[in-house]
Amino acid sequence: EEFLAAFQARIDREEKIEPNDPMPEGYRRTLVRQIGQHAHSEIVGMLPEGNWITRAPSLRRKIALLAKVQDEGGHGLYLYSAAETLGVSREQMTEELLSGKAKYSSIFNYPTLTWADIGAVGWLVDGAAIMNQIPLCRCSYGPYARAMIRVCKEESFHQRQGYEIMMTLARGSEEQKELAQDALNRWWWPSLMMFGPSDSESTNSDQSMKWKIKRFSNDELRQKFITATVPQAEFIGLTMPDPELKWNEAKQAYDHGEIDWAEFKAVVRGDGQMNRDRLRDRNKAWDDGAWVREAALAHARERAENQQIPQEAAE
Amino acid sequence: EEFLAAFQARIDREEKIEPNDPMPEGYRRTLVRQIGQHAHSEIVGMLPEGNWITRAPSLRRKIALLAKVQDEGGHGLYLYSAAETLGVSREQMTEELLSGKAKYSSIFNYPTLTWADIGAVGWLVDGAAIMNQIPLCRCSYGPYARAMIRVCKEESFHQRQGYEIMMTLARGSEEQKELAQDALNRWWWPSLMMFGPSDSESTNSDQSMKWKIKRFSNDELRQKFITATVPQAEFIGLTMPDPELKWNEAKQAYDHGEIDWAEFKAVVRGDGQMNRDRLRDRNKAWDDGAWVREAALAHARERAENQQIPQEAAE
Amino acid sequence: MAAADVTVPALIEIADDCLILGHRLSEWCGHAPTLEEELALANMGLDLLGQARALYAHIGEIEGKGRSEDDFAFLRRERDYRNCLLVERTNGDFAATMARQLYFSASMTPFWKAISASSNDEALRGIAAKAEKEMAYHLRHSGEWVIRLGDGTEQSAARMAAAVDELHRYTGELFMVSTARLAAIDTGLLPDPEALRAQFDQTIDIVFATAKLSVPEIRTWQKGGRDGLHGEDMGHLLAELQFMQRAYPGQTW
Amino acid sequence: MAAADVTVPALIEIADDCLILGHRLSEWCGHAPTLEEELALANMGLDLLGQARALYAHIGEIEGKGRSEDDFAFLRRERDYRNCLLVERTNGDFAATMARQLYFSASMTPFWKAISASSNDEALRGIAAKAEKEMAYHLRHSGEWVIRLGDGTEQSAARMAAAVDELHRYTGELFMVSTARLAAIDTGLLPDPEALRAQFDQTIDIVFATAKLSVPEIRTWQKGGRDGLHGEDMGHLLAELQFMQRAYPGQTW
Repeated sequence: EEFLAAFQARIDREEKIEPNDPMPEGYRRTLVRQIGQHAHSEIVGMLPEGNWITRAPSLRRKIALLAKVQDEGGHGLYLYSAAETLGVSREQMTEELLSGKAKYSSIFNYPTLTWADIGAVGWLVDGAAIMNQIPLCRCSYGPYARAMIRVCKEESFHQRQGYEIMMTLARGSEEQKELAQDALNRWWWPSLMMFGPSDSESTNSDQSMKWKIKRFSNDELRQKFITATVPQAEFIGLTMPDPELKWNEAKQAYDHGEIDWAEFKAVVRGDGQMNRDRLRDRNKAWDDGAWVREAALAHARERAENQQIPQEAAE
Repeated sequence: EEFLAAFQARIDREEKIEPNDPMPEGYRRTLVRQIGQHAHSEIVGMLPEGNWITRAPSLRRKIALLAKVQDEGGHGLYLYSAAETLGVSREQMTEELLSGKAKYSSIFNYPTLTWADIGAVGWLVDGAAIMNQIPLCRCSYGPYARAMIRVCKEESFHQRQGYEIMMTLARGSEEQKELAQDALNRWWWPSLMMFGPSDSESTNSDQSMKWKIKRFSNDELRQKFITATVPQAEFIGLTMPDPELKWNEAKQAYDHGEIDWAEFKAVVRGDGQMNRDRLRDRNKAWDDGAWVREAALAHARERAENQQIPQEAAE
Repeated sequence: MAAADVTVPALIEIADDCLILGHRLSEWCGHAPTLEEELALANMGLDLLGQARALYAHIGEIEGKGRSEDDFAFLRRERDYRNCLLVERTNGDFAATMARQLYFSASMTPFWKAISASSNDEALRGIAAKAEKEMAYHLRHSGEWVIRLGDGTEQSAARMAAAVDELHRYTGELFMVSTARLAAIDTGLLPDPEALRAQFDQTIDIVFATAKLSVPEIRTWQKGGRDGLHGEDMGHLLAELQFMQRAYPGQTW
Repeated sequence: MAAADVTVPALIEIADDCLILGHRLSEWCGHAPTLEEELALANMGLDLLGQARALYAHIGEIEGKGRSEDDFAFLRRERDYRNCLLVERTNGDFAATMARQLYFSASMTPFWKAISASSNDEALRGIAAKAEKEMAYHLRHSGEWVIRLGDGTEQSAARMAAAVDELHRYTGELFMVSTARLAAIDTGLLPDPEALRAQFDQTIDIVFATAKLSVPEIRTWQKGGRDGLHGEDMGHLLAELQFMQRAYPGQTW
């Protein structure tokens, strides 16, 4: 009807939709789901990398990794805030994550086994994330688009940092080079899966395209990622774990081997190696922290009622 | 009166007192306290050595250490059983340990800092324990004397094992030798304190002597220990951390430097480095295990009531 | 007897299972719910560490490159340990530890029995004869506890059910035939684990029935350990396990 | 500026405090009670690790033996780390972590301020000027939490009181003048910590009063770290911290 047409016209004019603007319920729901998943991914994503902070091999790397994981927490914060502008609270979204109802990026259900995985995650996982996220900086929903601009800037720094770790390893000792190659072998295919099912299988993405929440198809983004990443691997002398990968001059793109969609589906439905551990860890952190949150609330309530508490001490 | 005299006469004839024999309340109380402290020491003593099981430097040492700590648990068991013959339950004694009311040997309030400490503890701490315990094999109370025979046999094995660790280190690399010397420096004085205050300060030990619960004074046992241990240190080329230590031909014993009784008292009253941590760990194990003990009890009760549960499966 | 290139990788899997599970059990030391369990957990840990030692020594001999038991136990990279994922799982609560022990011993009892009866490796038959008895004790002990806890209080039943729900999905790997294993089965060194699976299932069925537990349906069995693809807990375990050998290389202890 | 044999051991104590406490804070990553605290704990960890890095680099330069920041951080023996016992204590619950942070930052804020004002080591004055601001933030942040928790719910008050009861006895070492420290005070490198103690006591008194906590009476202050005599948790921390450098010696990361 009329409202939908007018809304679509705004979208088509590339106008940003803002929190108080009227919007179709489907648009709101799609955004809430997508921003929520994105926020949850940042939060869960802290765990596999966090796993190596205490064992990072140098002070410089330790600091960079802790700062990176901290950035991810920060991204989670912006994104939860963006979702809050659509009327869902952070508590509500957290509850959905912890109960297993909400999804997060399946890539974080793989374990980080060696230090090289920290390089591979930065290079490939953040690299793939950026491919997904750069178009989102032009997303039709203003708060999300603005959050993504900030996120993308930091992610691209993380991606370069990850690549730099891989380069250091690839140019290091024989053993370090093996670590790097092994990490690439394990993370390459899951990274390709980050773009989601093939366009032929993907549901619900036409409407997202029309609403300019999404601007490229899964396969298009995957291709962009491959095109950007293959030369980077070659440059540092690592081999892609896909014998069918080759440049197709006609397509001006890489042909690649078949993705193991059965594995993808198993991980999505909860059967990956780390799905349960990730949720267990998030739930434990949340449950262990309950008394802290309650105390902070009780204290704030009491302080609001009781103005004679010295401000300088309590602030 | 008559009973006490008759009891003393039995003691003087070196007759063993058995659980159902009449005995003076003071005799019973002294034994309960002493056996309880001894049992608690075995249990708490599992912690400092347990600290190195996961980091033992070879499979052989890992197995020997785990077996040793297991033996200590076993000694705890015999000793609690011996105390039970005097009418105090293991629960009651455990409660006294966990609440901090009962004492245990203060030596276990020092931390094990390096692998060499495992050698030093075996050599010195078990060595000192044996000196205390050998006379207890002839203790007037039968169940305690019999438990001690078994304990002493195993302790003496542990002592040799500890000495062998020290010997291996002392004959190893320069760095290993330093580890051994450092451990000796740290454990020597606390080991001497294990015999308790000087005879001139020691209370209540006359009555224990008369009842043949104790057969040598603290200082006598300490001297025996020094006399046995100094040549062992010399043999492997380690230096005793006591410049005043020297053989006194007239006394046929070693003179030694002043023991830091202030430190001893601080540790006894709870201010040693590890007192709180030890009690915290024991309490945590006990509290964490409460549901297991309850379930075992509930199951046993139900099984007793309900004979149709298949025996082969439940046994 | 099979050639070293068959025997070594096949036995490494088993030795690593024993080492890692023995290490996990040893972590309980000083923290068990009763004094009797302190002794029992240490006992089981000692059995497994002893089996690991015997196996590594045997492997080293067959390999003939002068690697000692400690070289195998302490000086490999994480990706070179071939233990199954089940044994590296953190201890969790006492229910999880007992469930893990039940699963492992229910698979290893028939395994060692078959080896002691018919492996073509005489030394291995000797190791197996001893290990079979030890694992039968572990099975009895852990089975009793799974029953006690499963059929104990409401809380213990819930914890036991959670442990089973958590760990059952790792039991498939106990019977997975890796490339290394396949070659060893072909040469007659090791029994086909698939043939032993029926006994395992039967044991679990009996214990669970008595314990009032149900056997979970598993959509996806977890695996990876036999390819050196471990979970995130493994690296932390190795940081402790290897600490001395890494910090003080090449010394005698 | 003081000679290397004065400066190096004196600054190592401080650098090790920063390293070990920074490491402890980094262990919270992914486990904090709120997302805001994830960021704050990481921030504080980063500040401390950054201070450690700057100090080790400076120490290495003064020492002139070519030891890098990583040689100091990763490749010493436990007995050679000179951090105080307070910073190596395990995180415990959030109350214990915040109490530890309050104690540490309440001692370091005036410490760095005094150095930035009057140390005779110019580079150290530069490090101090930055660290002073950072520690003031830690003090504000942890002080707020100690107040919130001490004067929050019954449970949080009990936990905060337990944390104080547990950790207060480690604060004496923050002001202990070790032999290394004494020499550095004499040469004008470092301020006399005893002179800073009054400020610490005052800060703690104010925070505790607002938090409805009482300052414990301590019979025996715990110490040992400045002589390399650590607690049992330290070795496990080092097993993790040093893992990569020990397992892969001499490589560039």
